[in-house]
Amino acid sequence: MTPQEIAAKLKARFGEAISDLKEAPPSDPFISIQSLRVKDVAAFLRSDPDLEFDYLMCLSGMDYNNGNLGVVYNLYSMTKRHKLTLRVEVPKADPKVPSVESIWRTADWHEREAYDLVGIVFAGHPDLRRILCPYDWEGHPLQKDYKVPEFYQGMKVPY
Amino acid sequence: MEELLRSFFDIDILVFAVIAIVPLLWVLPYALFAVWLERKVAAHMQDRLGPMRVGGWHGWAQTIADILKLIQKEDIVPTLADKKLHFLAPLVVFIGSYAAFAALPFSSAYVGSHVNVGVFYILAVSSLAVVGLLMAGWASNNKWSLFGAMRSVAQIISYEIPTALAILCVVVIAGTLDLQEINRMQTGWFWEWFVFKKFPFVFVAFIIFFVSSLAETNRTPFDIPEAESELVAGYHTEYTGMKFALFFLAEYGNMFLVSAVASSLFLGGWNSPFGDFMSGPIWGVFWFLSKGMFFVFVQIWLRWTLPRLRVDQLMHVSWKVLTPWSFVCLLAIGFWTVLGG
Amino acid sequence: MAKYFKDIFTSIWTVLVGMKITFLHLFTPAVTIQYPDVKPKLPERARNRLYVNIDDCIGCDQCSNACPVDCIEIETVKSLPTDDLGTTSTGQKKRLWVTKFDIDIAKCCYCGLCVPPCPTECIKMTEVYEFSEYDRYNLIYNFSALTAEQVGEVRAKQAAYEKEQAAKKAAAVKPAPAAQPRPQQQSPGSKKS
Amino acid sequence: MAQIETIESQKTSIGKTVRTEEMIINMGPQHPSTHGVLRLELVVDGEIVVEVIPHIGYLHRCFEKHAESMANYQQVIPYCDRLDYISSMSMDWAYAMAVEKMLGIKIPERVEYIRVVMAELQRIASHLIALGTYGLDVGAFTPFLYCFRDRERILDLFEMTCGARLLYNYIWVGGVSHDLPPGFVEKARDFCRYFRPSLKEINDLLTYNKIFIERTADVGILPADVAINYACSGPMLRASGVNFDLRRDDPYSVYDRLDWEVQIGKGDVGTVGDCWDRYMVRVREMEQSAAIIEQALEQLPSGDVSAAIPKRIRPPVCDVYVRSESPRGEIGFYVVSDGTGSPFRVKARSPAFVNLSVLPEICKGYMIADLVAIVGSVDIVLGEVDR
Repeated sequence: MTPQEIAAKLKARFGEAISDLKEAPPSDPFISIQSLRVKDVAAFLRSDPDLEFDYLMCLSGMDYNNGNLGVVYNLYSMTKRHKLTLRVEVPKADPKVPSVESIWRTADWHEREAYDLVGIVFAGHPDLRRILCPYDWEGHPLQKDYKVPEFYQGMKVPY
Repeated sequence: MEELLRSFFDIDILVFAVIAIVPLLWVLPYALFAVWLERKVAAHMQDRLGPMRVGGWHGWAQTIADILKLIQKEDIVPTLADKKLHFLAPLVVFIGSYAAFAALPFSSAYVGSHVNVGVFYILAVSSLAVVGLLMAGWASNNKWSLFGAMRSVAQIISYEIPTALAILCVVVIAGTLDLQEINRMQTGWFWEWFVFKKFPFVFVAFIIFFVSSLAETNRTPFDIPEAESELVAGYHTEYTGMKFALFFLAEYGNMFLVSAVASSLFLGGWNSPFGDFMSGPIWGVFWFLSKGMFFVFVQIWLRWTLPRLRVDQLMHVSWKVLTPWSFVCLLAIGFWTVLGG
Repeated sequence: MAKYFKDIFTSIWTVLVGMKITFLHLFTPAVTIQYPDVKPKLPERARNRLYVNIDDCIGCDQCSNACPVDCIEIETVKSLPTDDLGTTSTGQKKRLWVTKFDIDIAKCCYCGLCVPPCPTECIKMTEVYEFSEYDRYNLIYNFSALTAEQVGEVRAKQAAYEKEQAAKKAAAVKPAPAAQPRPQQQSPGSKKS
Repeated sequence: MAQIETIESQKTSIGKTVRTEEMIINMGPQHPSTHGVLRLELVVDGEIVVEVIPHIGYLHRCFEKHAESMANYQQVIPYCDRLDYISSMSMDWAYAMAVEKMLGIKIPERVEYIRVVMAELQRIASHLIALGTYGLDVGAFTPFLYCFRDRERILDLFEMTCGARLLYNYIWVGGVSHDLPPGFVEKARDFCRYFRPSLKEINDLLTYNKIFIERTADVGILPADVAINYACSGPMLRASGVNFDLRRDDPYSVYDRLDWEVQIGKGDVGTVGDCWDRYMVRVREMEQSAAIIEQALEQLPSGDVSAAIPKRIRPPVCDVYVRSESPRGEIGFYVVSDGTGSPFRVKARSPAFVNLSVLPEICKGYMIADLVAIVGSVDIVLGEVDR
């Protein structure tokens, strides 16, 4: 299916919760979703027999530097061989996005990484710990206003 | 040899001390040479050169430098280790390996202790090492070491059985447990050796003995007690310096021990393969050592060829392959001996 | 049961096959070399230690900008119109005193990104790969041809010239802001230790 | 807390006095067979692994943060080299393709072929390391050095092309840094000719060794649906029987003009998706790569290699996700541009990171020795897992 058809199908199902397909080459065409409906949309995309997005290629946390954090989902279907990009934006003050870990297990580590580096809180994730930074690291390094701490456990950080 | 020495000294203790020192004079240089050989053989099998620097010709002094380094090293004992056991373990392991040399017939004229149950003694004493390995693993207070020790105990005890049965095959033919006597029975051309008697049963017993002796010395493919990629270094992970060197020495000593037992039991020991040609007590030492070294080489060769078995597969090989087949051999040889004479 | 015997047979057979291979390799010549005694010939394009031909450097700072790890530090002082710094071998006229050209080779990642931007091809990667040091500060290479005194001299001259120019300007127009003084940091020689 | 509860629930008691309990044992970050600084927390019942909890991040170098702070897009490439330092070429290529897609530039044909040759040589080199270290994991030392011996030849080819042996910085945005040196084509062909018998020797020594088969067959079975659910990729996915290769199914560059076959696990000696299959897929892929190299060298057009390299890279405001097949699987770069000269966000979807996340799923119930074999068969490079 082309992205347009997928978008139409999604629009028919979820209505206002999702935006229209946005196309601006060279960008990949993408659909924005309301953050609270992420899990529903994901479950639909995964289970709908016409869509069958069974392969979550990539899940990236973003800091848009406009007070919003975001998550970008790059989906692929092994059976139907089509792609889709989803975007979610949440305010930095309350960066809560439902976890899709139960839909694509691969999201487990991706979400932990996005939590660790960007600071997005994935609601419903079974084990939301830091994954790349030390467990007691403070702050989320990929946020645009992140300041590197001077000391970590008594050690000077910018060596 | 005992008589010869007695003509020099009149004191028993001195005579026995001299006799006891002789194997040590062989074990130490042999271990250094075997380590060097292991490294060179490994290197050349892998298209490398190996140690080339120390001592000039092909790095022959490398292992001497290594042992000097090990002697100088600090002896580190983990804080929470059981200090006494940690100290005792390498000694027990080394004693177990070294004591067995006493009954090895190096030549028709020399055997450390002429006991008439030589084979039995060697089997019994070399199992002492198990205690040392378990002590080492337990005393280190390291979970990986403990794993190594547990594996090694399980392994050595299970492989004792096929080893003993394979030895029994020879004992049935020879009718004695005296190694010197067994050697004497194989005098003559190489077809007099036991390995070619009652073909193929003794030959199979020989293979079984060799394979299980690999396991007893913790060599690849049965090196799971010290499996480097799994257990880091197994029971000797927490050992440094001279204590580590003792483990090392014991391992290489054991390698020679089992090779020597194999050659004594199956391949004529100190007998020349060519009848009277190059035979006699002095040549006997040569034949004995070179047969032993050949099997040491085969052990090294196997180590750099094969992957390692898993614990359960190791047990499988012992209990389901080697033990039944050694029973078959023993029975067949027994019947043959009784019926065929 | 057939599997049992087949397994024993394949085990013995594959072990023998393996032993044959390793045994034959025992007699093949080694592929390794005795390194410090025998050295491999590096290809022409080998990327190792950086070298700067400071005579050709015009102080354009392009290599420093291209460096992803910021291991090149360049400081320059404008020459006076009366000074003649000569030309590079490519025929470009030099206009800047290169008072500092430090490469911290310990930081260098040998990516080679600094080489193509150089307009006079004076920075290049050489074949030298043995340059370990006991002291990390010895790995900061000073390429500047000027000594500490010369740098001071050049700076003083430049400052005096700027002052003069500023005074001229002030005289010509009105009070103008004083010429911005060059930061008098430590001279490049001081890091040499 | 969740871990402790599982341990409690799995405690078994036999009789009143003798009670066995699980042991928690720490494997890594300094362990010979965790391929770097992976740390695994194992809950073991004797030698049986009850649970595996991977801890990563010991090699975290803030690649993504570094990429954002670079002055231009070109400077990110040396950092990409260091992601998967075993297959730098593939990393560079994936990143370069992402930036090229944003810029919308056309790549000269010769460059595409050179890139294919390099990437496939790199694939062989990388798989050789995977094979060698896998032999090491199961206790065979010698194949490791044979693999390294052959890999050295590839590194020599790379060195004569771009001057570096490990971190190449060869594939640039819009082109490659150097054209092929004279004599490269012959040497590459020689290598392919030399490589096939050499691979057969490694096969005889290790692959078909009965002990090796016993150690790896039916161990760490990864079913196809689990593999897709965990988004495994590369040999890991193909060994589970999923016939999927980005070079064929999401074609990029000139792979569609070359004739080769995707290799999948067939379960020759065990179950589909076991460790031996993962190993064997790599062996067969190396043969295919050699064929690709020979074809690409045959078709290699002449031309300029630096024609399309832009002086200043300033993509429009856009974001792209570009993926390609690295030796470990799908390497994807999600690059966001805000219209300035330096990237706004670079996210690397590293294959080993994703492949490793399936480890707790496939390790349960095997022995510690099997765990080593399974970790080895995933073929992780911690530089890429931790970024």
